[in-house]
Parts: sequence; structure tokens; C-alpha cells
Amino acid sequence: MRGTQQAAKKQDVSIVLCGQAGQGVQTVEHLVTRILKAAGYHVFATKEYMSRVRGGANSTTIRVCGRRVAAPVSRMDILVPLNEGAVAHVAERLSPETVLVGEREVVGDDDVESHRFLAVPFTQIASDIGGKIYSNVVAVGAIAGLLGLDLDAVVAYVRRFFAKKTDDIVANNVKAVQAGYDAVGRLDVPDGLKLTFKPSPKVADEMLLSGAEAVGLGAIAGGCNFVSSYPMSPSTNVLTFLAQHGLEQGVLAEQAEDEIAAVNMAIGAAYAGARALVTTSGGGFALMTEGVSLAGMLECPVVIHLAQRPGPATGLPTRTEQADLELALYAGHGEFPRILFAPGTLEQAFYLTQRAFNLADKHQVPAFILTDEYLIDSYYNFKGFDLSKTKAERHIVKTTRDYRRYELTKNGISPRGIPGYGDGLVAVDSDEHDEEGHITEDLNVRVAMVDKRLAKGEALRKDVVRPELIGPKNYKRLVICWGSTYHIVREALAEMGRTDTAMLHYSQVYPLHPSTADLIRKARRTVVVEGNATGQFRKLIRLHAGVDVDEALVKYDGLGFTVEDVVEGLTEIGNR
Amino acid sequence: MRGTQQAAKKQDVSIVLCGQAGQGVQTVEHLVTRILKAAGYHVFATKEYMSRVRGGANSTTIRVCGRRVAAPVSRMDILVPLNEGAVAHVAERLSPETVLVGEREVVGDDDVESHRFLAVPFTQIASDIGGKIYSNVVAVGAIAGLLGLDLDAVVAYVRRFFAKKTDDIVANNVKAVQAGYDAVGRLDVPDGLKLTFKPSPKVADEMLLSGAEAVGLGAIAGGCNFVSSYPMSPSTNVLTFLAQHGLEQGVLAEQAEDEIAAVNMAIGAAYAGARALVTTSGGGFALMTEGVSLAGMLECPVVIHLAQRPGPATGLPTRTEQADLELALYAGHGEFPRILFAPGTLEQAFYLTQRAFNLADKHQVPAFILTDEYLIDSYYNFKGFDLSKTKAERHIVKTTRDYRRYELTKNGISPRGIPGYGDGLVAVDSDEHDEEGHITEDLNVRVAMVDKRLAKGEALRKDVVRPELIGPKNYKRLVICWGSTYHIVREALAEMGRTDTAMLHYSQVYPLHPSTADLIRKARRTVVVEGNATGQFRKLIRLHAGVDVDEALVKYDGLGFTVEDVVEGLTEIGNR
Amino acid sequence: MATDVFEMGDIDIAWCPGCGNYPILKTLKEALTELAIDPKQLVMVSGIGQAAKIPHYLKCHFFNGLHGRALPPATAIKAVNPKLTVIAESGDGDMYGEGGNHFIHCIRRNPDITNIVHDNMVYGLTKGQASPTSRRGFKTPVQVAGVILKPFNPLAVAIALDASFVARANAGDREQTREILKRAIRHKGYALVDIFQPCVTFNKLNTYQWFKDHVYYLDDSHDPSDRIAAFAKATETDRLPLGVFYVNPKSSFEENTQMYRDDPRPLCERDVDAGKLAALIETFRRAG
Amino acid sequence: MATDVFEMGDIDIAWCPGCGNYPILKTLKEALTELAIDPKQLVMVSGIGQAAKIPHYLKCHFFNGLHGRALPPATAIKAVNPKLTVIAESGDGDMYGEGGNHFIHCIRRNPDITNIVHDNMVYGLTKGQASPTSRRGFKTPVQVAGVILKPFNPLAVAIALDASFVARANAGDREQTREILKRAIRHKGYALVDIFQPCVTFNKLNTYQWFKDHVYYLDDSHDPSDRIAAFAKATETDRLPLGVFYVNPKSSFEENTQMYRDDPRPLCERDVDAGKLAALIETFRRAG
Ligand SMILES: Cc1ncc(C[n+]2csc(CCOP(=O)(O)OP(=O)(O)O)c2C)c(N)n1
Ligand SMILES: Cc1ncc(C[n+]2csc(CCOP(=O)(O)OP(=O)(O)O)c2C)c(N)n1
Ligand code: SF4
Ligand code: SF4
Ligand SMILES: [Mg+2]
Ligand SMILES: [Mg+2]
Repeated sequence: MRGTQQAAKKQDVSIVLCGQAGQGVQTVEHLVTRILKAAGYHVFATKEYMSRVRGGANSTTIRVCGRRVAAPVSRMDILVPLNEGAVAHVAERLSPETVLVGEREVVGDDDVESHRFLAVPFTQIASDIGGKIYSNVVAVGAIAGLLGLDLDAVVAYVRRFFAKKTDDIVANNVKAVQAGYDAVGRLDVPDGLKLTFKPSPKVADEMLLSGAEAVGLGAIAGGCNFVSSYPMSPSTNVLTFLAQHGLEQGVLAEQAEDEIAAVNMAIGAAYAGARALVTTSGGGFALMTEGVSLAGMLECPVVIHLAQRPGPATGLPTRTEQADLELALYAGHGEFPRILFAPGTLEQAFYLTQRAFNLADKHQVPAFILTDEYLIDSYYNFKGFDLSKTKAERHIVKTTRDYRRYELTKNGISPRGIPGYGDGLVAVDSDEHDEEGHITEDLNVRVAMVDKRLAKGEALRKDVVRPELIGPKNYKRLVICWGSTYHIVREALAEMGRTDTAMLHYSQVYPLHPSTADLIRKARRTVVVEGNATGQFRKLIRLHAGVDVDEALVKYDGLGFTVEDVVEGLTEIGNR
Repeated sequence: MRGTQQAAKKQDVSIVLCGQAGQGVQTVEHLVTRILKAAGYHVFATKEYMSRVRGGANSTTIRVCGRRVAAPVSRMDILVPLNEGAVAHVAERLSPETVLVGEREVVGDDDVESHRFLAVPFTQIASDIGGKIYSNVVAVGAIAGLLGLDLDAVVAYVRRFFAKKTDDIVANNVKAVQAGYDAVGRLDVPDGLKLTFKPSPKVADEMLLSGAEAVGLGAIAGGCNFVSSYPMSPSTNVLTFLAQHGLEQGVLAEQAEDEIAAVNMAIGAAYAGARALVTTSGGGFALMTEGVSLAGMLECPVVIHLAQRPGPATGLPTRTEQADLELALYAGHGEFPRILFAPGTLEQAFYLTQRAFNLADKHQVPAFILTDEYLIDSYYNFKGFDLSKTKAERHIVKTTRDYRRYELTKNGISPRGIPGYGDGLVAVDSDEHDEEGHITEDLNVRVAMVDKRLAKGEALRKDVVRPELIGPKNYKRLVICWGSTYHIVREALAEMGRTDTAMLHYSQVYPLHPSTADLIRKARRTVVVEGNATGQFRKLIRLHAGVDVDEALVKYDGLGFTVEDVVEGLTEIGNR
Repeated sequence: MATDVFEMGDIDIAWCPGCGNYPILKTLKEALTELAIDPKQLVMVSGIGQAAKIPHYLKCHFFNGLHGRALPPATAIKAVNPKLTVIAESGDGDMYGEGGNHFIHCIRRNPDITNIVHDNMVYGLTKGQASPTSRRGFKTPVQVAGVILKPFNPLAVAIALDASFVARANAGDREQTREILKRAIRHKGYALVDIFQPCVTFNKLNTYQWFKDHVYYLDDSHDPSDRIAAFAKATETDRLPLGVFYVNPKSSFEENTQMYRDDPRPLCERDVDAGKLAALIETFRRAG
Repeated sequence: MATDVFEMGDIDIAWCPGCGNYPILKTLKEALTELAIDPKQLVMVSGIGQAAKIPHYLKCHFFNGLHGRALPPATAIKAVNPKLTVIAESGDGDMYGEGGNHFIHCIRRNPDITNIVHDNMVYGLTKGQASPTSRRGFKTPVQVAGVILKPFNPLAVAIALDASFVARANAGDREQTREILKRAIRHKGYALVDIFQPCVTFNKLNTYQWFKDHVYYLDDSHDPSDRIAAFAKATETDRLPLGVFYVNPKSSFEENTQMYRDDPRPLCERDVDAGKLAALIETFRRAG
């Protein structure tokens, strides 16, 4: 471990902030990541937090690197505990090299003794300036000092951040950040913490946003103009994002009375010609399953963002897991086709959400975006989105007098009209229906309609996103993953440096890409890495590719994988 | 075909009644089946009907046999059309040998010409007696006459049936049945129709009931004392049955405001110590999936009767299908164990429902009974239920002061207390919880609780019902089926008479019995027969037994399989 | 009167002969004709049940969705394209039972739609179980000893929620029902019309005659802007008032969303505003 | 007062300092203590939300179920074992939003349970979105331009449904709240107590002070058996009345089911009656 750590530290520092809910950990996180990025450093941040509004213990892990970084590590180079109990909360992640920064009383005598400790009395300094409220910004200053950032740039950013506040407040915040910076300057700071690698001015111009924002932007790029949802962590962030930009971007964002209303509103909106989204999690999605079946029957394009969290039932509302894959795959009674995306990067979150709207419209099926709390709440910088690569493709026809909504066609896709556009009538029915959309008990029509709906599976399979193979083409070992673990597995494999091992990442998990069986059979040894207890994607592969993956590395404690988790897990499996 | 038919007819007559909804087809069915059984003949009846209250075209198929009979045939030996349009409705089932009985105007000139026709003016005769209302009973008399039943016995039964009505009505019904009988006597009846085989007095003492009644009785035998449900075809019949006998049998039957209330009531009732059932179908069940997950999390025993009907969405409300297997298997977010029964016979419907209550209680998991409209609405005579083989096994402990509802145990099963029984407090929580049932964010506890819940899978697998292997032990071909198709496949195979072919029927579809892989591998050629479009059980076998079944014979037109469907389908597959 | 534009021709209607749904269908067509509504601008939204089959029986666009779920899609359809006339029509079980939560929150939302409920006090399609409006003591195959729940009072609840328009009609009286429907459809905002509808097959208690004997019309002395008076009328049980109980004009959901403040085009006609999106994306480059 | 039997000792309570949930918890413990209710005979049922965590903070049996779904299990628990005291307690979003359909039908069913709603006019646990009772114009991260829906009026709706007991209290006033809670718990049949509860974190509009300024107590001149008067009181908006609005004694759901007519034993103590079952099975042998 130690070797890894030292090597990593050269161009890779991890900073962990830990405090109570409501204590402003998020402000510190926000400032530190923005300051670092503005200074030209690659940065990544992710958090874990309790399902409560005040108290408890939450933490954020920030990584700052000399190369691109997009995955969490367990390792803590710097720990900034903001309240008593904070150190205990992350105790398992402490190592002899962790530098604790903060108040002696908060850290506690034991840890002060047993660890490298830098005393910075945040509260005291803040009180001197004008109030405890500034202690977070003192902490920001201290971190900036530890990392050896340019104080002027830091101050400039803080000024900008608080620009809308009163002059007094701006001045006090500036004082606070300076005081924190200076306090560290007076201490004997371990050498390794100063950032020695060169910042890149290009990074400062890159984008920094969260998974929730990437999904939200992808939706807008996909033409989304209607979102109806019911708040539920961690999916709410997407609703909030769209609500906040709704008026300006032309998205009607409605908080429904429950999830059933939400999905039925979205289907109604899609029927009327909107590009409709619902965003939900866990039990909220369970309540939508009848609606999913309705979308299947009406052949109504609707996009469902399912941000996974640990279940069953209420489970761990603010934690992460990848255990709703099977639920999404089989949700809804009866048989009908669907699409399941599972973005692994912020770029994928954007482009695939956008794509989901187009494919839902093209194939007239429900399309899912499976994310999870980890992806939703994580940030890193990257080049940005290329809007010229996106387009809201519409597949709506102007109806004629003899229009039939469910006209039987060879590929199962009937031209889709909407009410009020053209001379035809657009009739849809949740009962089995004839070509005109009228209820029927003609059982030959029934068979034709089942065949028609299922026929779309063929076309869907042609539009499947290819899994990404990373590493040697002539791999002997293959590590398979899906969804949010992309960067984590990728970094773990890079760190392990095995030249016989490749990674295969699925950002579309259903339909499964036809190359799957061959790609897996090529390997001598295969393992799936996934965040659930029963190996759901492994089962999906067995079922739909007809091949067995040898092993599964699973995690279901509510925290996502870290790079170390994957390295250790794969090493252990490799040694077996 | 013809050979089969002739052979069959010797001891096997099929009578089809067809008329509009509301025309009393069910009364005729009821009388004919009861009269036949009372006379000592084996009898089977099943119906197909539209989702409407009046009009349309519904039909019932009754078989009367010299041996046990429990499956429908397509063949119609006698067709009794009760309204115009009736013959057209079953036209595909007409053969040159079908004898049409009824009114010339109803049958229509074309069919009168082209088929064997016996004119019995039901309405005219009825009007003469006292009103059109008696025409159904005239039809009953005509059928009795055709089959050559003993008139006195028929009259005696009719008298008994109408016993509670006024003397006038009884007398008119007796006249009507006699008149129908006599009318046929005056005609030139084809020989083949008279029942030549000997009735058995034992049959008269057997039970005759429907799948819905078998499930309902099984529930009572399993200790069910609480049922909360929302009406939905075809599951409503079980609710109706339990409501009708609720007061006498001690079952509180409550119609909930929606399915969500129904399942949450049932879980609450189970928490308080009741043996709780919900009965539902299709979309109603989809709405319950969050509740299923709650049952998984609370480890609350609840039994869910899911009577399948064709989807997606509202689909075909009164038709049959076996397409909710995957939904039941994966319903609910998060990961937790469950049990899925799929009775194939009326006896299994009774015993397995009863068993579901015991196993749900023992393992503290949700247990499903998967039936379908076909099973729910079908009748046949059989020896009966042996109550000495049933027992409502309870697994409730008296709590002590230090009681912990979720005590960690090796097999995952914590002793279950109920409020008010003992000195302990019984606390359950849909959030992840500690042993006491209190909400927790301790992620080590989380892992322990997931492991505990999933550990029950092991014990569950020990209690799995073995699939029934019928036919040669040294089979080369294996026909696999599940749920309601038991007797249909069985009769089809008997009729095909292939000595190299065995049938394997699953009445528990999950967990899958461990013998599955071996039983399937033993065969050279395997086929699954199931009532859905995508071969869901075949997929389940691939996933959970790790073997591939070669072929699937599927049907998804809303009608169940008939014996001929299976014979033809298997023959075709065999010839490939 | 001639209701040609809405006629379907010779179709098979799945209702029982004599059902109260027939006069409602006919009256609705008349009301729509008199209001000169273009079938191509009319969307009927329904759930599942006997009443909910009504969209199949008149010429128009329709969305025949899930049991209990007519109001959410109706709300959304109107919000996406306010040019359309949207009518959400279903049975009492559908709207007040399975759909009860949407009923109460739709009233709060106040979309400009008309909500017509066929109130036959029974579940017709599923063969005669109690509905939320079934009278106490009503016996059914499930409520064997008679209904023990207090009947749901849709008018009183709608008035309690300060609905924009609340009325009750009787299917047996086409003349007055038509006028009430016309007022409701013309009304801007959510309008509830609960229509007493005899179910000749499963409800032998609340027959045409029973309704005739138990109703009377509100007269001019009733002031529909008086919420308390409307409530008092809605709670009467000896004889059940008919007519417009309560009218409370207010801005509609579509208006309140402000989606049409600067741009009258329906959402379905709008494209992504690439410039605005690019600008939004840009904000994530500038540290802020 | 000493509320020892309900005390949990030194536990971590997940509410924010100063939250209105604390006085409600304390008042409830006092009311239960004064009523001499045995914790071993008390089942608290809740959904999900900040308020819904309350069962974890007093000693008793509890069923902390799904968001919005407290009332169905509460009804069932009481029906299965009428000896238990059952309290269903949750937040306004839980009871009136997600759980709205159960709210209205539970009132119709009238189980002998007490329904306590922490009405903070906001979704606390999910961080500050509008709840059904949020005031018009209230700004939140989702309702960015302010709430546009009409606030849900739980009291008016309960009275419209002829609920058995309807009251409102203010968390800030423990004295009176305790008395109201005691009356509600003692009341036989469904009893609603909507309690104004300041959320100090997410609702800066409806604060302790705001509630203080906007409430007054119903006095003796109010006759709680007068439904119309109760409704009128419930619709007041300038100043919001507190106290017992409406009481309408009637038989409870458990009684009406008749399951306890001949046998007082709770369902959970009964066994299969093999004789009766055998007799029922026998009826399927006799043709009939
Ligand atoms: C989710 C769901 N639950 C139940 C049903 C079954 N169902 C269909 S119609 C109906 C009730 C119909 O009653 P109502 O709405 O009053 O209409 P009516 O037939 O009386 O006109 C029910 C329970 C369904 N289709 N979907
Ligand atoms: C089915 C479902 N939908 C959404 C949620 C997320 N959720 C948890 S609590 C809550 C709202 C809480 O508001 P309220 O009931 O008013 O309680 P408060 O926190 O204000 O006390 C929501 C939407 C959930 N847990 N389950
Ligand atoms: S069952 Fe009742 S409501 Fe339905 S069509 Fe027949 S009479 Fe009308
Ligand atoms: S968020 Fe509001 S309701 Fe929740 S504990 Fe904090 S102050 Fe109370
Ligand atoms: Mg009805
Ligand atoms: Mg609240």
C-alpha cells in the first residue's frame, strides 16, 4: 500500500473534509474544487452523506492531480475534520501518512498524538474575524496553503464567489481565507503535500459539473421540454436542475403529487408531443412500473432517469448501489421492448441521456438512464460537450384523415402522430387495440400487436452502443463493468498495470451488444465488478449473451467502490 | 385429426356453449357440469369471455369423459350457440363432425346447411312455458337429452338447484328442462353423442370447484385470516370467495381503495400477527411492487396471489397468459429472497397456497402464488382435499424484554415477535436498520443485514417443491412446463403416446429445484411449453439452472393452450 | 340535434342496454356540437371501467390510459398543448377510488380541463363491487354484509379544495345535463361534473327512478360563489341537489407555469434553443 | 412531567436543533403518559420523512413503513388486534401528498386510530421542496418561481368526508396541543390532528413566530358537532383556528367488520377452525 501511496502522491493528493450535515462541508468542497480547477489543476470530488438535514457525519473526498482524475480513492492524504466525531467517522481510511488539519479539540488528543497533525484553530480564527460562520472559509484557506496554491488567485476566487453579498461579508471572507492560508504558512507542513506538478491553463477552461447536471444538460440537448417527478434522493437533483433552468430553457418542470402521477403525466405529455422525462429512485420507480407498462403498450416515448440507491424499501436513501438493474429490466407487467443506458462518465451521462430521447422517439419505447447516487453526486473537470454532436431528432408525422396510430409495419414502428397536427385522429389505448387504437377482443389482432411491439427489438439491437474495450486487444483477463464504475475500474487497472488484462465497460446494458459473447469467450478469466450483492449484470450476461462470467467483485455497503477496493478485490480474485 | 376425434369421442364428448355476456351461458355451464358430475361422469369446464358485461361473445367448453379429464380441447362435438354471431365466434373450431344444436335463426342458414344441425327452438319452447328466461334451462334439457342422461336425475337436480325460488319458478324450470330433453328425443340424434361409458357413483361424491375456489380454500387452510385487495380480473374471484365465507371462516376481507393500500394493509396485518393475503393481477400487481420490497425489507410474511392476464397495461383483462413470471421474480427494488409457486392442478392450487402461508411465515419472506385466468376459471372433479395433510404452522415467539426483531442469526431467520405478545417491543423499519429495528447508517450493519436477508435463500432452497416428472424415466425428449398447463401437456403427451418423451412440470418456479440441470441434460431434446411470447421460464432455467432448453412452444393470443395446440406444436417441433 | 361530426357510425358499444352511459354519451356529443368544438382539437382522456370506454364512442383524439390515472395525462396534455380541449372522463371507482390522489391534487393544480365522472355508485366493469360512492348497506359479492364505509362525497371534497367549478348532474335528465356540461367545458380551469348514472346491471338500488326521486335542482337562490353555502348543499343527503354548486374563477395551471408567458407556441412545436443551451453549458466552464 | 416509560435514554435524534418536531415528541409522550398508555400496547406507525422518524424516539412498538403509506398498515394493525392503541404519525408530504388517497379513504373507513400530521408546509427530509400544504408563492429549489398550487386543506377535506374527529394544533403551544392529543387518542374512531410545525431549516416563511401570529383558538362558541360551522372555520385563511373543529361519534371500522361480534379474540390469536373449513369443503362435493 505504502508504495502506491507515495507514488500516487507525487501527482495526486486526496483531501477529505468531514463534518456534520448543515455544517457547510459542501461550501468548502465547492470552493476548493473551483479554486483548484481555476488554478489549472485536475480535480475530482465525491461525497457520502447521511439521510438527515443536520448532525451526523458526512464527508467529501477531493482529489487534485497532475493528470485527469475521475475516481475516488480510500486513501486520505489530508483530512480536515470539522467536528468531533469526524475523525472516527472516517477512521478506517486513516493511515500513518494522513495529515490531520484542524482544531485540536475536534481531532481529539488520541489522534493528535498518533497522527501527523497540523493545528489550525478554524473557529477561533473565524471568531476573531467576525463570527464562527467564517470558519469554513478559514478551512478553505488552510487547504490552499497546504497545497501551496497562489494566494492571490485564491483570494480573487473567493471575492468572485461572494460577489453578490455585502461588502462586509466579502471582506470578512477574504480575511478568513487569508488567515487560514497564513496559519498553515506558520506551521511545519510536510513536504509531500505541496502540489509540485504544473497546472495547465487549459484545465481552467474546462467544465466542472456533477452527474446530475450532466444528465440534466443531456436531457435539454435531447429536446426534453417536460419533466414531472416526485422528490426522492438521489434523483431529485436532476429535477431541481431542470426546474432551475426550466423557464429559460423551455422545460416545464412539475412536482407531481406522487410517482404514479409523475409517470402518467410524462406519458400524457409525450402523447401530446412533448419530450418527456421522469427522474426517480428506488421505491419511487417501483411505483412507476405500471406506467412503464403503459408506455410499452401505448408505444409512447418516455425517458426514465433511475438514480439507484440501496434498497430494499427505503434502504439507505442517500447512499449508492447498482441493484435496480433487474428491476428496470423487468419492470411492468406483460412483454414489450425497452432500452437501458448506464452512463459511466459525465460525458456519457450527457450524450446518452440525449440519445435516450432520440431513441425513445425513434422506436417509441421507454428508455432508461440508470445512474446512481455516486455518479449523481460526483464532479470532475473535462473538456466539455460538443453540441454539434447532439440533435433532438423528432420522429413525428403530420397525420392524414385515414391515420392509424398502430398501423402494422414490418419493423413494428408505426408512424407517430400527435393530436392537433394534421387531419387525423390520434387514439391510444392501454387495452389491446387495433390499428386505429380502438379496444379489441380480436385475438388475431392481439397476436399481430404483440408481434409488432416485440419486432422493435430487432431495430433496437441495431442501435445498441458498443461496450468500450480498454487495454490490450489480446487480453487474457477481462474485467467487465457497467454504469458509474467506469473511471474507478479503469484507474484500478492502470494502477495494477497488468498487461494481460483489459476492461470492458457497458454504457448500454440492454439490449446487450451482440459482441458480448465473443469478447468474453476470448478471455481466459473474466470478472464482473458491480455494486450489488447478487451480481445482476453477471446474470444479465449469462441470460442474454449465453456465457458465464467466472467471478464477481461486488460491493453493497452503500458506499461506492474506490480505486483501492477494486485493486484489492481483483488482486484477491487473481490470487485465487 | 379425424382419427383422434373419433377415438376420443368414444369416451370423451366436448360441448361448447356460446352466447353473449349476460345471456346466462354460465347458468347452463353450472347446471350441465353439476348434473353430469352428479350422474357419475367425469367433467371439466373452462370458459373464455370478453371484458364486458353484456353483449359480445363468450363461450364455455365442457368435457364429459369416461376417465378423469382436466384439460380443454379445441374440438367441439356439440355446439350450442345461444345468439346470432355465436357460431362465427367459434368458427375456427368447427369441424364437419360438430353437431350444432339450437335455433335455426341463431345458427343461420349457411351453417345449418353445411353442418350437422339439430333444431331445438329454445326460445319458442321457453316462451310457451312462461317466458324467454327459461330458454337456458331448455338448452340444459337438450344437452342432457343428447347425451342420453337419465331424465329423472336431471329433473331432480334442477329441482334442487332452484329450491329456494317460488314453486312456480321451480315448476317452470322443470318443465323447461323436460321440454328440452323431449325435443331432442324427437330428433334423429347422431349415435356418437350418447354417453356409452359407465358412470361411476364415486365421481358423484367427488369435489367440483374452480381454481379460484381452490386458492381460496388453500388460503383458509393455510390460516389466512386477513385479505385486502382491489378488484381486478381475474384475481377478484379469490377476494369474492374469501369475502363470502369471511364471517364464517374468520377471514377479514377488505376491499382497499387501491392496490398500494391493499399490499400495505396486508403487510401491516402480518406485522400484527395475521396471516395475510393479497390477490391481484397485472397492473394491480405492478402497483404493489414497492410493497413487495417493503415485505422483503421488514421480513414480513405476506402471500401474494397473482392471477396472470395478458398485458402490457390493461391488455386483455379477461384473458389468460403466463407472462408475469419475470415481473414477480424481480418485482421490488433492492435485493431480497422470495418464493414463487405456480400450481398446475386444483389440488396444487389448494396445497401450495396453504404451503405458501407456512413458508412465508417460516422464512419471513413474500411468497407468490402465480395462477392465471385459465386456472382461476376452470373446473373439474377430483377426489378432494385431505385436511389432515394441512396445518397452519405458526412461527411466532413470545417476546422477552430484550427482544430484537432483527437479531443476527446464522440462517438469517430472526425469531419473529408480534406487538402485544410478550414483554418485548417489536420494531420494524423500511430503512436499513439494526437488530432492534432502528434506522441506521452504520454501513457494517448494512452489510450484515443484506447478508442476513440473502442467507435465507439457502433455507428456502431446502424447502423447494420437486418438479413432477411424468412418463418414462429413460426419456430422450423432455417437455417442460409450469403452472396452469399441467393437465393440458399431460393429456397431449398421453395422446401422442411417444414412449421416449417425458413431461417435467414445475409447481414451484423459484427458487428452481436443484435437480433441474440434471433432468434437462439427460434429455436429447428439450422444449418448454409456456403461455407467453418471450419464453420467460426458459430464460429462468438458463439463468438459474445454467442449461439451455432447445425449443419453446409459446402462445400469447389470450386463449390458453388446448390439448390440440400442444399436440400440434410438439409434433411440428418434433418434425423439425 | 345533429351531432354528426362526433358520430362513429355503426359500432359495437360494449355497454348494457339501458345503461345510463348512453344518455351521457349522447348529451356530451350534443354539448360539444353546440359549443362547436372541432373533434380534431378535442382530446378525451379516460381510465379503465365501463364509463372509461366512452372515448371509443365518439370521434376525437383520445388517450385511454390506466385505471385511475386519467387526470395526470389530461393535465399534461393540456399543459403541452393548450390549444386542445381536454376532457377527462371516467367512472366513480376510477376517479375517486384508484385515482383519488390525482383527483385532490388536480383540483389544487387547476388545469383548464373538464372532469366528467359517471357516478353509478358501483364498479361496473369488474362486476358489481362497491365503489367509493356506494351507499352504506349496499350489498355486493365482496361487500356481502353491505358497504360499511361512508360514501365518498366528491362535491364536498372538491369544494373543500376550493375547486374552480363544481357541478352535479343526472344522466336521466339530458336537457339540464347538457347545459351543465356546456358550462363546465366553457369554464376556464378545472371543472368537475359528477353525473348520477344508473347501472342497470349491478346497481339495483340507485336506479333511474331512485335518482329521479332523490334529486332536485339548485335554483337561483343558490349563489355559486358562496363556498360555505355550496358546501352545505353538497352535504345534503335526503335529497341530492343538482346543478352548479360552486364557481371560483382563477388562473389555470398552464398559465401559472409561465411557459406561455413569452412564447405562445405549444411545447410540442418548440425546438431546443441551442444558443441558450450553449450559454448554460458555458456557465460550467466559468468557475462560479 | 415525567414521561419515563417512553424515554429512550441517550439517543441521537436526527432532527435539526430547534425543529418543531421536538415539542411534538415531548407533548406526545406527555399525553400518552397522562392517558396511562402502556408502551407495550402502543404501536406507532409512520411513513418516511423527518416527522416520520418519530417512532424511533419513544419506547413502543413501531412500524416505520413506506413514504405515504402509514394509514393502510395502521388500519390493518388495529383491525387485527383491537387491543392495541395505534397512532399513525407522519409529515404533511407523506400523509397528504404521496399518501393522499389513503388519507381520504381511511377517513371513510374510520378505524379507531389517531392520525397525527406534522404540518411544516415543506418537504424536510428531501431538502425543502413544496409540500401539499405549502403556501402559494413559497419559493423552493424546485418551485423556483414560487408554489403555484392551491394549498391542500386537510381539515376542510376531512370535514367534507365527515371524519369522526378533526383538530388542529400548534407545536409551539405544548399545553393546548397535549390536551388536543389526549382528546384525539381517547376518541373512538379515526381522529385527525394536524399540527403546525416550524421547520427551522427549510421553511423561513412559516416560523414559530409566523404561526403564533396567524393562529387563534376556537372558543366555546364553536359547536364541534356542527359540520357546516366546522367547515367554515376550516376555510378561514387570515388567521388559522386551532382546536377541535369537528367531532362526529360513530362506530369504528373494526366494529363494522363484525369480526369481533361473536369472538373477542384478536385475529392474531385465532387458529383455523378445521371443522368449519371441512364443512365448507364439503359443500363442493354436494352438487349445489
Ligand atoms: C390498476 C388496476 N386495478 C384494477 C383494475 C380493474 N378495474 C377495471 S375497471 C375497475 C372499476 C370500474 O369501476 P368504475 O371506475 O366505477 O367504472 P364503471 O365500470 O362503474 O363505469 C377496476 C377495479 C385495473 N384495470 N387496473
Ligand atoms: C416512494 C417514495 N417517494 C419519495 C420518497 C422521498 N421522500 C422521503 S421523505 C419525503 C418527503 C418528506 O416530507 P414530509 O412528509 O412533509 O416530512 P418532513 O420531512 O417534512 O417531516 C420524500 C419525498 C420516498 N422515500 N419514497
Ligand atoms: S355494467 Fe352497469 S355501468 Fe356497465 S354498461 Fe352495464 S349498466 Fe352500464
Ligand atoms: S429539516 Fe426542518 S423538519 Fe426536518 S428536522 Fe430540520 S427543522 Fe425539522
Ligand atoms: Mg362506477
Ligand atoms: Mg413536511
